[in-house]
Amino acid sequence: MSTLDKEKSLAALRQMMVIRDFEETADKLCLRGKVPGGMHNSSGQEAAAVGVMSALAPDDVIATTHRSHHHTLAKGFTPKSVMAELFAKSTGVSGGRGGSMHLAGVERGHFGGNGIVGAGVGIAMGAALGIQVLKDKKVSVGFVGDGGMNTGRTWEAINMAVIYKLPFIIICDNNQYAVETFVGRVTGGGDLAKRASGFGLPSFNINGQDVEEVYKYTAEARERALAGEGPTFINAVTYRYYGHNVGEKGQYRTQEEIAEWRTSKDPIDYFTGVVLERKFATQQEIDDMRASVRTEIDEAVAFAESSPEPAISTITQGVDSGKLGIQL
Amino acid sequence: MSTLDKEKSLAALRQMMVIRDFEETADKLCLRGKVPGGMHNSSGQEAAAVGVMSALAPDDVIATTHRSHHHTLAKGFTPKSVMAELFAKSTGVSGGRGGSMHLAGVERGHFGGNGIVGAGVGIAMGAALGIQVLKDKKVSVGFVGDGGMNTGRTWEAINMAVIYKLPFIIICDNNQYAVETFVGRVTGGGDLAKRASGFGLPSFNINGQDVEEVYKYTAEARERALAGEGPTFINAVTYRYYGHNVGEKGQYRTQEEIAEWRTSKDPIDYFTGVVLERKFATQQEIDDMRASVRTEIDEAVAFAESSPEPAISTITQGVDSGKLGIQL
Amino acid sequence: MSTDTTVKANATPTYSEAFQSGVREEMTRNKGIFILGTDLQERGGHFAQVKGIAQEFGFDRVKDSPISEAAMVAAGMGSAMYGCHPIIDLNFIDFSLGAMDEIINQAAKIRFMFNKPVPLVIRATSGIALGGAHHCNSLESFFAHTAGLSLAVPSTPMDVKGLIKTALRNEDPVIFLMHKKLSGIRGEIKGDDYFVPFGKAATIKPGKDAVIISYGYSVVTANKAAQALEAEGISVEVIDLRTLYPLDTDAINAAVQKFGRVVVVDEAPLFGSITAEIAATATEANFGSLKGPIVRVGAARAPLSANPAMSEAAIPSVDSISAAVKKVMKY
Amino acid sequence: MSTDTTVKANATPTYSEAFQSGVREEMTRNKGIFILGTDLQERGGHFAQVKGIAQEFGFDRVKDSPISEAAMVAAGMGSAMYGCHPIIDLNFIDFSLGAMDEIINQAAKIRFMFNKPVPLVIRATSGIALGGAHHCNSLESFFAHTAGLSLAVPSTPMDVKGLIKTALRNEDPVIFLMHKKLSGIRGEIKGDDYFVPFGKAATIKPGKDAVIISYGYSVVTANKAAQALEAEGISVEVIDLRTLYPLDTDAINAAVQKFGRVVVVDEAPLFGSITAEIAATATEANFGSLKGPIVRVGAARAPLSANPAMSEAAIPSVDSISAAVKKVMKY
Ligand SMILES: Cc1ncc(C[n+]2csc(CCOP(=O)(O)OP(=O)(O)O)c2C)c(N)n1
Ligand SMILES: Cc1ncc(C[n+]2csc(CCOP(=O)(O)OP(=O)(O)O)c2C)c(N)n1
Ligand SMILES: [Mg+2]
Ligand SMILES: [Mg+2]
Repeated sequence: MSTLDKEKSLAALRQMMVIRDFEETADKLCLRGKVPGGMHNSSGQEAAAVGVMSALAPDDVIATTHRSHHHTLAKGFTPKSVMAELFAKSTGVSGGRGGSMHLAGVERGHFGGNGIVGAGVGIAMGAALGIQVLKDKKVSVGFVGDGGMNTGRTWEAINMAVIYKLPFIIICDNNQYAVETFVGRVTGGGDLAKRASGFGLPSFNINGQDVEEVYKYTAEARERALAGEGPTFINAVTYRYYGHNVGEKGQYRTQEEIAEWRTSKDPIDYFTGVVLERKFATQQEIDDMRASVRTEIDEAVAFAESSPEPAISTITQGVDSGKLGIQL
Repeated sequence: MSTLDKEKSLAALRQMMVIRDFEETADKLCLRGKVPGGMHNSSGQEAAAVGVMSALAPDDVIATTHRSHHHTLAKGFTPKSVMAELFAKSTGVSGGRGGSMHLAGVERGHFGGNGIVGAGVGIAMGAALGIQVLKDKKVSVGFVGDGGMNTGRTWEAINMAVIYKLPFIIICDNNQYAVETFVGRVTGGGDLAKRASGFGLPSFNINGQDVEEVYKYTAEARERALAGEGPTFINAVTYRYYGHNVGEKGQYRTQEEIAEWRTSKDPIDYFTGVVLERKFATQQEIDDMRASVRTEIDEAVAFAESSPEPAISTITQGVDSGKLGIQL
Repeated sequence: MSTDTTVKANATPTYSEAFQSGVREEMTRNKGIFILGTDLQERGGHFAQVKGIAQEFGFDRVKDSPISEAAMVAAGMGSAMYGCHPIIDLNFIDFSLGAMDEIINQAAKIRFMFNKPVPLVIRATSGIALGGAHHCNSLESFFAHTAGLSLAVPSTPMDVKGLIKTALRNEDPVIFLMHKKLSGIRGEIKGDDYFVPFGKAATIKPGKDAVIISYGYSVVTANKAAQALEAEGISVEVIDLRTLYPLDTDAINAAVQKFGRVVVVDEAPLFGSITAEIAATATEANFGSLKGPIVRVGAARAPLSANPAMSEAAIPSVDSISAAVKKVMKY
Repeated sequence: MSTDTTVKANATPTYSEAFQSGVREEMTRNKGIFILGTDLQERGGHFAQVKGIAQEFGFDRVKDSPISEAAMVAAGMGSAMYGCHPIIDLNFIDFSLGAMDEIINQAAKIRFMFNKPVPLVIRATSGIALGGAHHCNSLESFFAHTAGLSLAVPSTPMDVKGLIKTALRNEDPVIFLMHKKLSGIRGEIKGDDYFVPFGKAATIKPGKDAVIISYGYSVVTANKAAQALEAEGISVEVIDLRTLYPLDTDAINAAVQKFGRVVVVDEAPLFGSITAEIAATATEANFGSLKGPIVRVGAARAPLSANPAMSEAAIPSVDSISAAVKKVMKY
């Protein structure tokens, strides 16, 4: 399971294109005020998301962060339903209540983005415990950013997963910055896999720009998890091309740094090269793929635009099961 | 600074005796209802407390846990003032408001015991930051139990101390059990120094029954801290002879295990041997020392017994500086 | 299935044993229920509240946890979303302060945001007794204020059992608070099919002249005050709310309308206590029925002291409650 | 010392700049003041609230933190006990949920237990705006309920500056909440010697017929309602509490006695909001002066939605506040 076959490769490439196009489109719409509350663009980080999902079964569980469009799309949610949620429309994955940071589809194994740094890891760990208690054959994956590796709850969750040997994989979607803070400035020890391994689980620093490398480490982690061998930590080093939040620039990194990642380490460019080299597709097919993606995203925008707002009358609905609790 | 000289050795030995006698006396008084709310007996753990304090200057800062009589006595608070606090009397170190878990003397560098596992580490880290901000030449020491190594806040504090290079020492007072839970059952990875070193600070597993070993590692850590080299983690492996709380027995460990530690690894017996061997004292002098300790503890009990209760009228005093805040 | 520690229906078990009894019945019925907390398997929890359950249902269903409150609640939340119905045992409610994000920001909001119920019970021992400032936080108002949470505060073995069974059939997160000073009290409990619904207060003692509305251990103190006042010729009704959310506003409104003389008591610091919500809303709804203002009795605005006399003096007593009743009787 | 970003007294800076101005003055005076939080040095905080201060006072006194809220507050507490006067900037108040033990159980109780003041300011942006459920928690009632904490909730640039200066002279922990929707509003501020005392409400608009008591952004909405009602011939006074603890009970009592028609407004979920404390205590103290019950206006019992229209509909509006005033006018 170290490389992706033709079918999976093409699917992965297309998925990365979907994410990129989605994000760049949404970013512009956000600047035009279409995404209430702003959004966190994941452009540049496609391989880590798609590599992980390529190794998962459809009903494996994930829980993630405030930056989660890429995870959600890679998990198989349609651009329409995700874009609609960004627009806070009733047809969105969370009915327009969640917004960009709270994409979810619990019945389909997406336990949600999160407004709180690190919280998704705990929820995913809990799902892994549920899998274990109910004796299912699935794994649960928790995403966290490099910034989230300094919040205590992340380590509590990792420790708990280790001692219970939970079917759990923790992926650090390490884009090297938390808002404007470079990971090296706030991360004692510097080496996240070394940190994690001190908690007693297999831990790896990997190239998050190579979708196959991410796939391979995730697939192996999944095997271990299903075999009852417990959790794995994967630190996938990647890069975000845009600001933390849409519209933000800041002086915390150089234009050269961004350009270097964009031009020499872009995950889509890189994997397009792999696909061409392996002759899984011709250049023409790649171009067609990109065009079909374009259409799909255009349709997603149209869908989101034309979708109805949630009904105002629902603001107090679905909070709990009602004043007297369940009927006994 | 690898051994203690004669004067320091005798002081350390006597201090350990004070702690042991204090704890065994207080334990019995607690069973007789004299210590409201119960107490956590530290018998067996004397060397870790006294070793650390032997390496500190009087105005270095400590903050500690629910099990802190030993730290407080070793820090130089009199048995009288500590016993009185256990009795919740007005003459106690915290005026009878704190009780056994909340021994403190902030002006003298004791930033308090704590009812919350792990919280003392954060407070001590904060004190270290204060030392750094005000450019003083001191260190701050945070104590935590083995159980407290699984609470996230502990790792947040350690990470923060590393990145700011704070003059901070964290001592795991590792008595191997958290209430009835053996450290090995709940500690992913098992090796606490390895865990800590992943956060980028010098980290050591040491013999917490040898007061000199504890002294040596602490003294070296203190040197590093004063030289601006940042924090150190020391996992001092020790053992508690009594139950978690006074009166508690439980089936979680064997009588043999307790007997083995008591007979072959007792810190006072061990160091008495060292003192005799180095001819720092004769057997007679040791016996006299023990007798004088006995008297001191008897006096502490008498003092606590005869001390007045805090005035009931003070229950709402000292909560804050008053309704309108400071006078401007 | 039954063991030595199993409590029979109609026996007079303790409050802690009543909890066990309800949990056992529900665990038998629902394989998705498991319990997670510190020192549960052998010790059975700090207050013996789950004693023997691990031995009966297996160590897979009673899990000993590291001291990691945030992870404990997250484990409960994630597994509840997955399909279990966990009981997270936080030991003392004070320790919930280390898991507040998980409780307030996450568990309580998931159903609203994701249209997915989170059937999670968070059990803890609460209330004021010895133990000092860090072990005596009254956090009821925090939880009651949070949309998405229910909050059960039983004061009798019967209600503990009836409410935990309801909690374990409830789809949403329930904070289940068991008062320290009640752990050992004994009383009858009922069988497998007895449930106490959420949002239904109980009349502990009927009365004719005034009403005291309370919950938790304060019900015991209020009842003592009511008994004492009886001797002085004042007949006071005592109502035990049993859950603070949902709150039995029907019972509260009826009592306010009937008596017009109302005292509300709990042992949380008075300023901002849930008694303020009860008094404010009941006043707004029933102003015309009131013979005078609702009087609240609560704790001093201060941390609790380790000194027993100081601690006692800070919270409502038979005397302070009686004085409040006499005050409303003067209207 | 002054830089481009320094705001001059009597200019009309923004709410965020007013904060900066007060902090600068106090930092100049007291070397023990430092600021710790995420992304402060270059970015100046999420709302530019400390923009330029690191450049002016040095990176030692404005520290960028890892995302470790518990450690941040602990750092503040320990250094305050040691002798500093830190400002811990938690960014959004929602993130305080990850540091609740440090705030509620530790910082608030140390003075009582150890007879040692903890001069600590915890600043955060609060209130309801866009951002969804995790970024719109109204936690005022949590903090106000906690003995040992003060809670400042300024609604104007003048008060932000005057209150942060007072907070930085206060010996005890202060929670300092700056409302999201106010960040950019402009207004006059005063100079170095102007302090707003804690526990002193301000009259935002005088009136003759009824009074609205409020704080934070709700003061703006309440004021709009009052202006609108003026056109309908109802003259409403608007009081801004400015601090929720200490609470200006003198001002509240005076207003209740004067008008007898009282509306209390905030945007926290109504059930258990601090408005309940205000209404309950004011009613108990001034029952005879009331022409009818105090009416509270607050938010729905629900998490906030990402959808702007849903979110707006959940909180008090000019209409709902006006309706409440009309209700009390009917007494
Ligand atoms: C507990 C908490 N603290 C602070 C924030 C504010 N915040 C939102 S995203 C973010 C940076 C997160 O960085 P990282 O984990 O690396 O994720 P990235 O944004 O790079 O994907 C911060 C500080 C938050 N949402 N939650
Ligand atoms: C946050 C928190 N969780 C749980 C507890 C209850 N508790 C008190 S002491 C203790 C065990 C602590 O074990 P350890 O840290 O090893 O210290 P020791 O008692 O062995 O000295 C527990 C679980 C607490 N006080 N605080
Ligand atoms: Mg990042
Ligand atoms: Mg221990």
